[in-house]
Amino acid sequence: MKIVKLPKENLAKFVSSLSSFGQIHAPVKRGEKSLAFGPVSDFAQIQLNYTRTILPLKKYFFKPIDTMFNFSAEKGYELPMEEPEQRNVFFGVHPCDIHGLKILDLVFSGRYVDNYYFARRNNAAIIGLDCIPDEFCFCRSTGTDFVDSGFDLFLSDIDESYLVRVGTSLGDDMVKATESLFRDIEKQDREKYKGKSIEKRESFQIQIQLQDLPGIMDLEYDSPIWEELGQDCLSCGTCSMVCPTCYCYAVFDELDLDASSGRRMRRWDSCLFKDYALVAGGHNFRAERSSRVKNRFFHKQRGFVSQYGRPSCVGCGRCKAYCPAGIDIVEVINKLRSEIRV
Amino acid sequence: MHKSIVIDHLCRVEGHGGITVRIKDGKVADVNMDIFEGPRFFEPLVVGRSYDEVAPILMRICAICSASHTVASLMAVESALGIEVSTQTRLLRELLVQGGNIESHALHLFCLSIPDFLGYPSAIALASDHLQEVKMGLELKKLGNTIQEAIGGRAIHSMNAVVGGFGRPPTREALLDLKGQLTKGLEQSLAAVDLVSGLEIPDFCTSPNIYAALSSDGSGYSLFGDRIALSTGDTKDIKMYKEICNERVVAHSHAKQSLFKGKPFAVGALARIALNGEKLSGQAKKAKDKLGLSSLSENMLDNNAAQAVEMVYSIERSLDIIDELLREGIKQEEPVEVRIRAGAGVGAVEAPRGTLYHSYSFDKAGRLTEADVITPTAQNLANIEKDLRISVENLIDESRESLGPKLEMVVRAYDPCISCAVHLVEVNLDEKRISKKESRRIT
Amino acid sequence: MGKPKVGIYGLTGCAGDQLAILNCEDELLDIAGALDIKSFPMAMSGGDENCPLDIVFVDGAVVQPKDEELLKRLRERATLLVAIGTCAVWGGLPAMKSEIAREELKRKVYGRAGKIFDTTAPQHLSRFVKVDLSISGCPIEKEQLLQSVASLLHGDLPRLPNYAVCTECKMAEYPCVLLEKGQLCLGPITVAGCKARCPSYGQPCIGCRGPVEEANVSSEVRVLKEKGFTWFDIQNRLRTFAAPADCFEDKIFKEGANA
Amino acid sequence: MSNHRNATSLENPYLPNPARIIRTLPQIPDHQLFQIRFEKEEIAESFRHKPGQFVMLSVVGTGEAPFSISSSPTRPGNIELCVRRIGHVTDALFKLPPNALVGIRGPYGNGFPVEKMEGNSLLLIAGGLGMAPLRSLLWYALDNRAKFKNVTLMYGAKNPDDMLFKYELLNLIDRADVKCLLTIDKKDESEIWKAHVGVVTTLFDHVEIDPNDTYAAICGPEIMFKFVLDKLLQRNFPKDRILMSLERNMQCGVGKCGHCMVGYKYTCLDGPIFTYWDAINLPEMI
Ligand SMILES: Cc1cc2nc3c(=O)[nH]c(=O)nc-3n(C[C@H](O)[C@H](O)[C@H](O)COP(=O)(O)OP(=O)(O)OC[C@H]3O[C@@H](n4cnc5c(N)ncnc54)[C@H](O)[C@@H]3O)c2cc1C
Ligand code: SF4
Ligand code: SF4
Ligand code: SF4
Repeated sequence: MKIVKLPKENLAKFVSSLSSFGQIHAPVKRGEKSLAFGPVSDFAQIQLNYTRTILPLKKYFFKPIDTMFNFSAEKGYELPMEEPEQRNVFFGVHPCDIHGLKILDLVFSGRYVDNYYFARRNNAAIIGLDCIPDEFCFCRSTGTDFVDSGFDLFLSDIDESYLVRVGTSLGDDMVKATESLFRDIEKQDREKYKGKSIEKRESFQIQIQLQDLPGIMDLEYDSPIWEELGQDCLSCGTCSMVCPTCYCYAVFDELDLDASSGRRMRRWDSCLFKDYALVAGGHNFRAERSSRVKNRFFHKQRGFVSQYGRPSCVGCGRCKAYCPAGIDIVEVINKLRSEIRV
Repeated sequence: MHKSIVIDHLCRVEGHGGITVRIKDGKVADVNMDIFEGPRFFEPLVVGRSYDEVAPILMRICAICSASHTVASLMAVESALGIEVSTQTRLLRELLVQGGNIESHALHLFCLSIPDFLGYPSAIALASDHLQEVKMGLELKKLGNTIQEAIGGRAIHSMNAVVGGFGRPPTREALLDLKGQLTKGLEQSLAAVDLVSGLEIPDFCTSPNIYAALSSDGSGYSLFGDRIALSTGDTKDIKMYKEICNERVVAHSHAKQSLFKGKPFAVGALARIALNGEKLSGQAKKAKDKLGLSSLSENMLDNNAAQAVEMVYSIERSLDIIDELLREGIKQEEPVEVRIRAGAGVGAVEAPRGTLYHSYSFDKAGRLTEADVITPTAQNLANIEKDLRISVENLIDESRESLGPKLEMVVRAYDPCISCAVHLVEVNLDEKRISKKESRRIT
Repeated sequence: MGKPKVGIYGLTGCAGDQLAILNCEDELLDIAGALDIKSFPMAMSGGDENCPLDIVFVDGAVVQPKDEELLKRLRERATLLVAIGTCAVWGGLPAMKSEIAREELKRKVYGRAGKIFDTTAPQHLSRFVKVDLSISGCPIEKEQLLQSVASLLHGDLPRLPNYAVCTECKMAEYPCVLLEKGQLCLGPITVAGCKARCPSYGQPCIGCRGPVEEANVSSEVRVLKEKGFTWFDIQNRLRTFAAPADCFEDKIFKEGANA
Repeated sequence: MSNHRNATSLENPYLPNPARIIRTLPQIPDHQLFQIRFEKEEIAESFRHKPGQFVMLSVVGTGEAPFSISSSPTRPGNIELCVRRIGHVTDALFKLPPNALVGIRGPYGNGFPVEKMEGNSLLLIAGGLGMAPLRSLLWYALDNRAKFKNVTLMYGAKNPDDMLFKYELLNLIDRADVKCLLTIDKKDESEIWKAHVGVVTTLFDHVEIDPNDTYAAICGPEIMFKFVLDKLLQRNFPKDRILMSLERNMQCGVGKCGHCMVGYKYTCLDGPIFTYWDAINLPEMI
């Protein structure tokens, strides 16, 4: 992989130059303490030292609410006129979120390809940025604290400069476009990078064992933990909305007042919702809230492993940070494990 | 005056009301404006609530003037707790109230009154012959809602206006957008004035009225003020509002009635124009002159004309407010921090239908101990009965069928919160003139 | 298919939901064109008060015998009864609870003269009659209203959100007012549909749309207590808009008080 | 950038194809057989499915729902869906005028593993609406009769008026190449019912089955599953020779929306036909 160096004083210039590759989106302030990815016009808006945004990047590719196509009584179902997707450059994406996108790429591809997702995804450039974990992060445990693909450029802080890994030819074009801003890396840069890497590894406040979790989940299928969690969970859906790898959606038709034309829509759904596994006639395959909470954990940590060979949790800590009921994925996993030990 | 009356009051009367008229031996015996709306006991129910919960609850007394309730309530809370809000907040609140005024007046004029004068049962029926006029009315109404939504967060029951300020003040872009719409609306409001000037106003309910309205120290016409001015020449500080609104419970109504020195009085657009009309300027002043509202009107049916004038005023004033906000630069400021303390305070606003008072006391934990809300319609009820009586006397020879609608017209002119403004007239005439003592009650 | 015959009525409330219909200024004439509005006392005279109706929209709560009579008569006349607004769906503010008994309230407001008025414990419509569709909100959201009218015209019932305000709040990526500002927010147990209006202005959800199905009230109470709110304040907020709802019944309240 | 640059050129798997309801055949109360034909002739002609597969049917303005294809792939051209009226979409479907425009996409799901089943005997066990998918398999087997050993159908309904495809199936009773066992739960005095009486499981007394060269396909209400499984397991049926069709909430049909997930399988992609072995290994499957 091509690796170059960007002195920090050149960052603003470089980021501004990216606008020729598309609309720049980066983490900006949202409220007093929160952050969100949003369009930026001024480098000063960008929060470089952020930990997490409320929503992951999935909101751009797999929108919270989206029109799929139109319908009318006479013409049936029709795709709207295709507008060329805007080109976007996402600056400052953390490794866990890049992994999250890679997982969504898997889900939305396969035998049936979700064009809505990929039309936008294919017009997105990803510029990653390294980060320091906080008390919610556990991406080291999920193996998602580093990335080697899924970005066009990836910036790692090495004090006075950023070490820049070039992941794609588009990334290379971006570097080329402002070549004078970049420098070659030297020996001490490599050493710094390695040092920083160790520093990051050691700064994790949470460590959990996940490799053998699928088996443990099977063993603990009937654990009383699920019942306890079912009592706490509010079914508010927050965890699914903020999760970079929750991809469930519900489909509904929206009618115009003429009562004959309208749109088929989809919106983010959550397996924590009462209606999620409800079928016509009123049978609910997960009528108990506890079975729904269990499903979320099972799908992430057990089912996804069987399907795709890896858990779908990327350790971003969002569900833990934003759950109003304080349900903590790490604590749940630890509890499941310690029950085994007894 | 009934000394035994308790201090707490029922507030909202909009909804289900009626009129009962009894004529005995060719003479008017009883004229009652009845209110059957189910009581909601807002004031005692809100006792014990924390200071920040009061406005969200009490604004829901009324949907159509919720902006006025919101602002009056917040002002009362702030006055009780000694909170000084910023100039920006004051301007935004006024803008909110002006939005409410535009919406309410447009609704009343185009959906309720004009169809009345032109002999249609509803705006929808009116639209079949006068589509352009109805569309214009709806656009004006929408303009009022757009303002309330942009400033208050929602057209009905604002949630953005809170104690100490606003959750999130509107952006500069939002204000510029409003300005564009208001500029267009001004033209339409002038067209509305033309429309109203063409209406023939009957004079069967003409009689001298006492008018009351808030009076501000400033030079311009305003919907705010610290003093209450009456056409009798009396003035009071708003804190003394009870001296004007002596409320009494009447047997035929779920609403209480107000009397000033034992006499009924009127509040609302016509009262405001009567008392503060000279302060109007710009297009509103021209509109007032055009509609012949220069002298003190004795005909409550002129209230529709007054509303048309005020619609022009509210739009012009909104434009001024926006200009001032833009000039100063709109700040994304947080609401003023609240220091909880015990206290009492009154907030008063000229709502579309007249002066609205909210008066609260709080204990030292910031919990409400007492609330009193006097709505304009409650103040107008006695005057409505007076006008009804005059009308019946003037029209005593008319048949029940032609009398009924005219009496409805009188009630509706007061715009007493829409739902009770319409069709709940029970006309009980003398047995000699009607074989059976029948009554007509719709709803 | 002819135009459906429609009635729009109000019981006891602020009439905000009928007003919300009138507030669809851009669509009002289309709505009026698509429906055969037989009666809408708030906005038109001379309605037909006896004809059978295909759909009746009712706002407001039942707080007096008169309301109950009207409601039952409307139910008899109409094929579909649609409750509009939180008052109609959950009792709303007319059913707001406090420690004070209703008779006492009446005495406080009207003095001894209060004796002459008949009132009953305020309840939502479904306590008296079958409700075919509930559109909650204080007031209802225009979008949901239009969506519902479209579906009804199409011959279906609309599918309204059956999840919490939190979900919509997160979808729109508003900062959580509960976690970030420590406000007493009912978003987790309030039914969505307002696009999280209050949090969008940095304000807590006060539950104006009523509870979501299967609202986990005890967990919400626990969460709020952990955030430092007193039971007094939590209780007040819970029983503002939907006091008669089953999930706020006494048992939960006793639990909440003790928890 | 990601490596899926060309994905947009693929067609949209969510977009229904226009189709028309060319005929509706009422079956029993609230159940109808819909004969549907794609508007585009090339699709109508080229459409092929496996027994047990389903389509997503859209009613314009109401929504979409999954339905098993009831017709056999051996009789292409029209698709037949046997639908029970139970909710939004089905209700709207029943209200449609003749020749109405609907949307169809599919076929989806794995279907019955007919290649594997060939050369074996077939035991089809249906209850209620479960006959809908099994009818496809039944006619597939009868139209390819030489490829199978014994073909047996056991179908139970509450009473004769509740039996789907009643006349079609009654006609099979006299056929020699298929053993068609029909039963009703209880017989009314007034009824002229010549076939069996009793729950489906009682039909096991009338057949000889060699579990090692037979595939059993079960489709019906949950409680029926339980009793039928007991019978099959008593006869030492291998767990991977018992096939069952499962129902789940489906919003997309193509393995994206998540709703039909059981354990680590998608009912829409990996099912709806599962072996009993799959079922006991997937949490919450049955
Ligand atoms: C593989 C498969 C094959 C099937 N084959 C057949 C068949 O051959 N014949 C047959 O009759 N049936 C069949 N079914 C069942 C059929 O799909 C359902 O009966 C059908 O979905 C009913 O749709 P509905 O809209 O009429 O019912 P509804 O009950 O209105 O809705 C059906 C589904 O939509 C969801 N839903 C309901 N309300 C909402 C809401 N407010 N928001 C979002 N979602 C909502 C429910 O969760 C429910 O699962 C099959 C199902 C599957 C999975
Ligand atoms: S499950 Fe929680 S920690 Fe894991 S990826 Fe999703 S939101 Fe992040
Ligand atoms: S965020 Fe927490 S309370 Fe909300 S649904 Fe998820 S686990 Fe339940
Ligand atoms: S956020 Fe809550 S209180 Fe605010 S509008 Fe929505 S439901 Fe009502």
